[in-house]
Amino acid sequence: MLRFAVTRILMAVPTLLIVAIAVFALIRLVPGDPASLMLGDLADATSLASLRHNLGLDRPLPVQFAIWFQNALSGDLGRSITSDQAVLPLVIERFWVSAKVVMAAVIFASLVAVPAGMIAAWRQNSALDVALVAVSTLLLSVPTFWLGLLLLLFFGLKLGWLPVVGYVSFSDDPWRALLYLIMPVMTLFLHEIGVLMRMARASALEVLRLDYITHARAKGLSESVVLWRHAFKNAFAPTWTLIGLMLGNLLGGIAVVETVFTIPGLGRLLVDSIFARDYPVIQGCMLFIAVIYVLVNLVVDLLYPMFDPRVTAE
Amino acid sequence: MTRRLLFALPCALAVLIAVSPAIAKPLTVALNADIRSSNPGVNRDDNTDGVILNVVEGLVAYGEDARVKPLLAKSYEVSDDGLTYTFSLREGVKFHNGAEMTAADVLWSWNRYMDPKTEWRCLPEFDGRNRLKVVSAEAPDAHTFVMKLNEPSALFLATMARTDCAMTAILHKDSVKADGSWDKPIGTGPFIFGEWKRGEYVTLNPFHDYQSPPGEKPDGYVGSKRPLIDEAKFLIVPDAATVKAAVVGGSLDVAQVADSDVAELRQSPALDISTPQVATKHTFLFQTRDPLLSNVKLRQAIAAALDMKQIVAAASNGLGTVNNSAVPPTSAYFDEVQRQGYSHDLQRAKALLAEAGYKGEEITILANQRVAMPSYPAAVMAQAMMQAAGINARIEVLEWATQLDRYQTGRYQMQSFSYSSRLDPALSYEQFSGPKDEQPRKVWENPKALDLIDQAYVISNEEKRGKIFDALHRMMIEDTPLIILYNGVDSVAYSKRVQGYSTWEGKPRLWEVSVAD
Amino acid sequence: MSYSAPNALIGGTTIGVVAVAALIGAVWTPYDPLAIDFMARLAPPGGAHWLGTDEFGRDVLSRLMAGASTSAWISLLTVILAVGAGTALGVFTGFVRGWVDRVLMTFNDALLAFPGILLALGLLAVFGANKYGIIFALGIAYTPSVARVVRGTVLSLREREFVEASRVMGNSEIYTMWRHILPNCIAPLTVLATSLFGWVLLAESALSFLGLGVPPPAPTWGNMLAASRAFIAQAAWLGIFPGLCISLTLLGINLLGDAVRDRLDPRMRGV
Amino acid sequence: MMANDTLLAVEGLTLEVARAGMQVVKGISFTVAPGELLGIVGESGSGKTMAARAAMRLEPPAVRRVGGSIRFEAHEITSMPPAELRRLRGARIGMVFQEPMTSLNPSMTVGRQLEEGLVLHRRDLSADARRRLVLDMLDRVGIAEPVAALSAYPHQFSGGMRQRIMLASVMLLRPALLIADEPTTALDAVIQREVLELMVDLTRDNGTAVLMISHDLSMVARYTDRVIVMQEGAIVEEGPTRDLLQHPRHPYTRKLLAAMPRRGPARDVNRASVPIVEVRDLVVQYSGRQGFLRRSAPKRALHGIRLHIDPGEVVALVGGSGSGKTTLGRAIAGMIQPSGGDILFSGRPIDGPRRGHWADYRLNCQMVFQDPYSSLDPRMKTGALVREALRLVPGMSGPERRARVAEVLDEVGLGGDFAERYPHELSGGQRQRVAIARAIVRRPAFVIADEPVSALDTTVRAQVLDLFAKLQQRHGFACLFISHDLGVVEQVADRVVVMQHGSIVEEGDRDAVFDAPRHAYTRQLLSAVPALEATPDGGVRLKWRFADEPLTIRETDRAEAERSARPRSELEAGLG
Repeated sequence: MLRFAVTRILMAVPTLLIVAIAVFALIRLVPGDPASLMLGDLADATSLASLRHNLGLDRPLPVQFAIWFQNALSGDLGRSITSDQAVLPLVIERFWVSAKVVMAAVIFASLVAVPAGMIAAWRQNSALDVALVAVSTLLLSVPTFWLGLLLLLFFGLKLGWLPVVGYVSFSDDPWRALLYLIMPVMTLFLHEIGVLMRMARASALEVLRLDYITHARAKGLSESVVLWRHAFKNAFAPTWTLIGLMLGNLLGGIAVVETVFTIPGLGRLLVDSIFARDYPVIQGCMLFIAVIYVLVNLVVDLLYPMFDPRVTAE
Repeated sequence: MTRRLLFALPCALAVLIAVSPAIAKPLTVALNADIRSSNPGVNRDDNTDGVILNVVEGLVAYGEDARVKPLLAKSYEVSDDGLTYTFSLREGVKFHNGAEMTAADVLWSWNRYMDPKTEWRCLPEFDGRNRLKVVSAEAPDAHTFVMKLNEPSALFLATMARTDCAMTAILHKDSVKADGSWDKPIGTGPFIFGEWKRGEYVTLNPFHDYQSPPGEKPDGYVGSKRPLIDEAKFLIVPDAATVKAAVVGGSLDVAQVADSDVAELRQSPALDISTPQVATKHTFLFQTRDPLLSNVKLRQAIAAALDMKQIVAAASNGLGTVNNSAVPPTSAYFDEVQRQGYSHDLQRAKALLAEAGYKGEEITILANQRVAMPSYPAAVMAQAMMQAAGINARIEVLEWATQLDRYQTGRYQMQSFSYSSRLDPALSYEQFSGPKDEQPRKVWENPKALDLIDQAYVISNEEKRGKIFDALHRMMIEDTPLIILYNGVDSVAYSKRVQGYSTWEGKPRLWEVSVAD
Repeated sequence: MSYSAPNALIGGTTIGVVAVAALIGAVWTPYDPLAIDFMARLAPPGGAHWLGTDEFGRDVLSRLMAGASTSAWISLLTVILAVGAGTALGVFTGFVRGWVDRVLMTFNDALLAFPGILLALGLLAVFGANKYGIIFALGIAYTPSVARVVRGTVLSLREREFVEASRVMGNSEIYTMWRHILPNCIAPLTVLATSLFGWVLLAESALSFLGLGVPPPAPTWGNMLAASRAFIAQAAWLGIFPGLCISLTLLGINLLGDAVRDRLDPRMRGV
Repeated sequence: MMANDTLLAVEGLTLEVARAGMQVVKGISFTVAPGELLGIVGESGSGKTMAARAAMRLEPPAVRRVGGSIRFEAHEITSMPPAELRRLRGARIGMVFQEPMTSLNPSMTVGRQLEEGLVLHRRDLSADARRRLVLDMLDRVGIAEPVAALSAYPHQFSGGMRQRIMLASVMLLRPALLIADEPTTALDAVIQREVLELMVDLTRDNGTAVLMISHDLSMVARYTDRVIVMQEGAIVEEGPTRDLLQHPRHPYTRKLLAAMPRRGPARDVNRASVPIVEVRDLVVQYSGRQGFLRRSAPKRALHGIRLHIDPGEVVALVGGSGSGKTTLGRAIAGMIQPSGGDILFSGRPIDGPRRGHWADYRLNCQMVFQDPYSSLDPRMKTGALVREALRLVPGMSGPERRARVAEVLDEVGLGGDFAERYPHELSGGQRQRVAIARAIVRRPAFVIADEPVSALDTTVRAQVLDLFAKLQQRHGFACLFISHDLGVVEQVADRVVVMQHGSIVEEGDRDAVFDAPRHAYTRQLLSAVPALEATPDGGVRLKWRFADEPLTIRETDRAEAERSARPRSELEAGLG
């Protein structure tokens, strides 16, 4: 298993290299540069040139990349152009913020959606099934940012139950941190329920057709035992892969939700950096997201045999 | 199980809210983006300046009438040749660490700024790269500071006082670590730099030993500056809609809000709104080297086609007033001549178009959708009016960085653009005037105008300068290299529990502010 | 199976209505969707403007209709681009295998390793935020997923006996690919294209929301929704109608997608 | 009232597919006595599986019981409350399923699955006692290391082993009735015999009655006391096994019996001087799976095969799964690049694709695949499928091609509008006819048929085999006929080649191999299939050859061989 993990990580190296080069090239193709953005309308040629020189932007691109890459290899992703913070700690700090929201949302969504999907499949075509499928399809169809705005409007403004703005980290005040996280988590949660429930239902339908389910019934096991002991684990395996993919995608993709609820997460950092042309941060974020994606998928694959022992992680 | 869970969730929420503890609230001010650093005038933007100028102070600062007044200096004298400036420092002024401010600190600060390694943003203004050069700075005694220039300048003090230069703030040398790297600002301002949680907030604490400059009430960055609150917290909230919701909901005490929200927020019983004018200029730029727009008649036609009143009303949500002049209305130089602007005249516009030989060629207006800027709505209005006059106008909305790039390189026909605040008219004209060959971003390159601006840089006499600016204004209206629409409005909403709050030039001033409970 | 009929019906009707609205919107709208009426700013729904007006006094219904055609056009072209490029790439890599396949797939995986929205965000900045920039950016962003699916299908089809049969006949690989493998990719591609359409619609509005969508003044549902945020408390209709349009269209697409999948899934067909 | 000697009594049972309203079981009645071995025989669609499952109320949700009663011991199954029914299931009635790959839960250890029934139905047992029972039973069904097996997962066992575990799990509870639904259909003939004999032994020991459901009349005949024949949802004939076989009354029964493959007279094959196809020292090895850092050792699937096929001759290649017979067939067909040895066509070596002689060989060597559902492109019509084979035949005009296609389709019994149908509109037998038509439309000199009839029902299989023989006779192509079913081989082959573990273990004329096999493995294979002797009533008498041949294949080796022999591409596809 260790060998598998190492092999997988080594195999991801070319992928990450491509990500690094592509991001580097891409972001520099974009018009506008950080120096002129920092100076705004005041930029005269001299101050622009000196700022560009200070930021190392006047060197040829391959040289810039080589320097960045060399530093990146030793774990130094450089410093932010706009805030002068070291990129790696910045990215990691923002990552934890996003991770909290995403993990909470995905875990809650899994806890609700997977059983619901199983039950829907178990009672396929019943009114309950139709209702659950309808709800999940509906949830799937609402854009997250719109949902977020509606929640904000309702819980934050109309009812005044939840704080609408800001973010408190757990280390500062766990209680308030929780309050601030409820709405963003709920937004993602509602959306992911839709995705997961459909997946869980589909895979449960597959599994419930198989002989060993009938075999389990033929042993005299009750429906709940058949469902949870025999069907659940097997039906969960494909859903598990989806959860992994979802985590990977969400970690970089919740910029929109982070924007609505002003959470200082990784997605927001990336979007802001793109607007500010903060090259080191953009590169750092993208590389980090790619690494996380690779790692999440690795962990998913390593844990997969828990749900389906036929697949071995080797 | 599912049902129970679904039911439990709202209940849990309700409980959470009911027992949420009440916390003594600091004065909470919204920032739309994090500050860049705490290093004054080095790594900065408007937000950074706004926060940091509560913490540090310079020798001189702007008053509300755009005149430069002494702050840490008690007074200053200029030699007759206009080359030597002698500052007498106020006595008994303390740094946040308790040390008393002396001329040695001023000299240390100045030398630090002049060191290229510091990367002070205003260094080019004083090292000769932009003509003016400070040839020497000395501290003959503990309370006197002398600076010598290479040539007379009407703008030396005005530049020192610029907010983006962080007022050339005087810092204690412990602001810098032993290795020369920046630590944190130890200044003389009414507030002490507190905790900075990147991406989340910055807190400021009152400096109880603060020595306020004289005055009954705040006057720009001078006047009475007592810290009255226990704590101020700048909360970083990038999203405008969220800011609005939060200020209505009471989570924010002070927030800059979109002009479009002012009417609505005025309805809120818990809020006060102020909409002071600032010296930013919202404009339409023309590329005078564009084959089409190089024709002055066409530019004049466009100006005549625009109903500026309506544009300004729409773009500023009825808060702004038309001002076609580069001189801000608050300035002492703003006179009758400056009030003369363009007039909306569709017939004239059509006649001018015919004269210009315009045949329906497309004219593209670049705009961006930054929240704080009226770029986009102004462009939308202008497009509609130009079309009404028979001009084939099209809007291209760009991301700000891209538009800025086009501005820098001069690659555009027309853009809806905003200039940052310049209080002195000479500086204001300089923003958009200059030779395009060297500086493609410049808009106006009429040699006669450039010559006049040069004169305004050197001549200190107010009356003479006034004449120069009047002449410049007439030339600009005739040339129409750009259309200055109006000066920005800084709409601020603040909770009624906040007393004495006012922004100036878009910067939050926390002194003389108190909070009722 | 049992959902198929109502799914197809509801989904089809919804999409049909949207399609008709888009078609009409392309040629005629009650008002000019770009016409500014400063007097009728932020008029609530009802009266002369059925769905109210926006902050420039533009008619929301007209903008929704015009936006429908823009949004639909963007989604359609993006899907065509992504499916075309993805199929070409997937078939090619599934076909050549070996190191070319490995290199291309590594590249593909690299693209897959960032979320589509982020990739689009970067590409959009390069192509420029206009209609065609968005089509290119989103098209490229979604190509890797299509390529993966197609390659997977090609690889599994290659093992099917009818493909072997074609080889036994002496048919060339290219002929086999064209005649036997490609037509059998159509079913999974149809299902994918349906959901892709929904994703693109969502992505376009999310990009607008982040400030990088189709630039105004041309209306799309996404940028209408994005613009509405400033007025959410004051003029809720500005956000509710485009939001509803997006949600309903997605709902229709999802339902239709389910129906299509039920029809095309060979396991379902046998039942 | 129920007679004491009746365990299960089904009366007037009618089942229908709920949505379509189609009756799949039409009012059938039968009884099972305690300890009796009753077989139900029928082809697919006869309703036999539904009927058996209904006895435990385990019919799929889409199927509804619309009439009839099912009595088991003193209980009316149809109206029992679910909780009571569950007490009966497993404890009194057990069930063994067809597909060993899906009938055990893949994510649960064998131990837990075996124990589960005991925990539920034998509350009196301590954990230790349960474990002992389970271990004893595993030992009894022939699992080599019962203790290790407890913590193993089903996928670690071969199909035959899984079926033994399945039997163990059911028989642990000593049910009064065992319903065995095609328990060995998915297994090789030899293993089939092993498992069935184990099942009979176990049930006999416990006095358990068995309801055995199968499409394979000969298998049912070997083990049961009484047989029921079902056709299209109805029972057409019922009686003691021997009587029914020897004196069938119903025409359908006769048809079934007639469809059983039997040996015809040996043909004379012209032994030409040059064989049409010759294989010399053929070696196929799969490169090991390529790891990132190292490559595992290559697996050898064929160890130097020598084989020749004369023009017009039918050579059968037989062996169990993993014997390498399919690999050999694919190698000869040019689908696998051999790692060593030569393949000669008409005496000249074919040296892989794109060589001169290759094209000629490609035109003359065609193949019929096993699975008629996957061997036809679902998106092409029958006519186009057959016509495609003519695409590369030089010098044929369009009309000629059309005429040839029509002619061949006619030959295989698919004239008329069949050319315009898609594969999914055809039955399995019809599809296989299309596959045959496609193979012979070029008039090839050599056809490789890889298990061409093993996916077909008995009667259909007989028809297809007849057709194949007829076509072979008419067109005179040589044929390599790959099969695991010796019955079929006995009917079609001129010569038989037996393979095991990638080598040929025996080779000879059909009669010689069938009547006097030299190799033990051949004898084991033969012991699993009956020799038929026709009776005057249109029935048959079965004779079992080498029935006392010991079964000595170690399953674990087998499973290993199976896995290693699987081609790499398949592994890849499975992973992707």
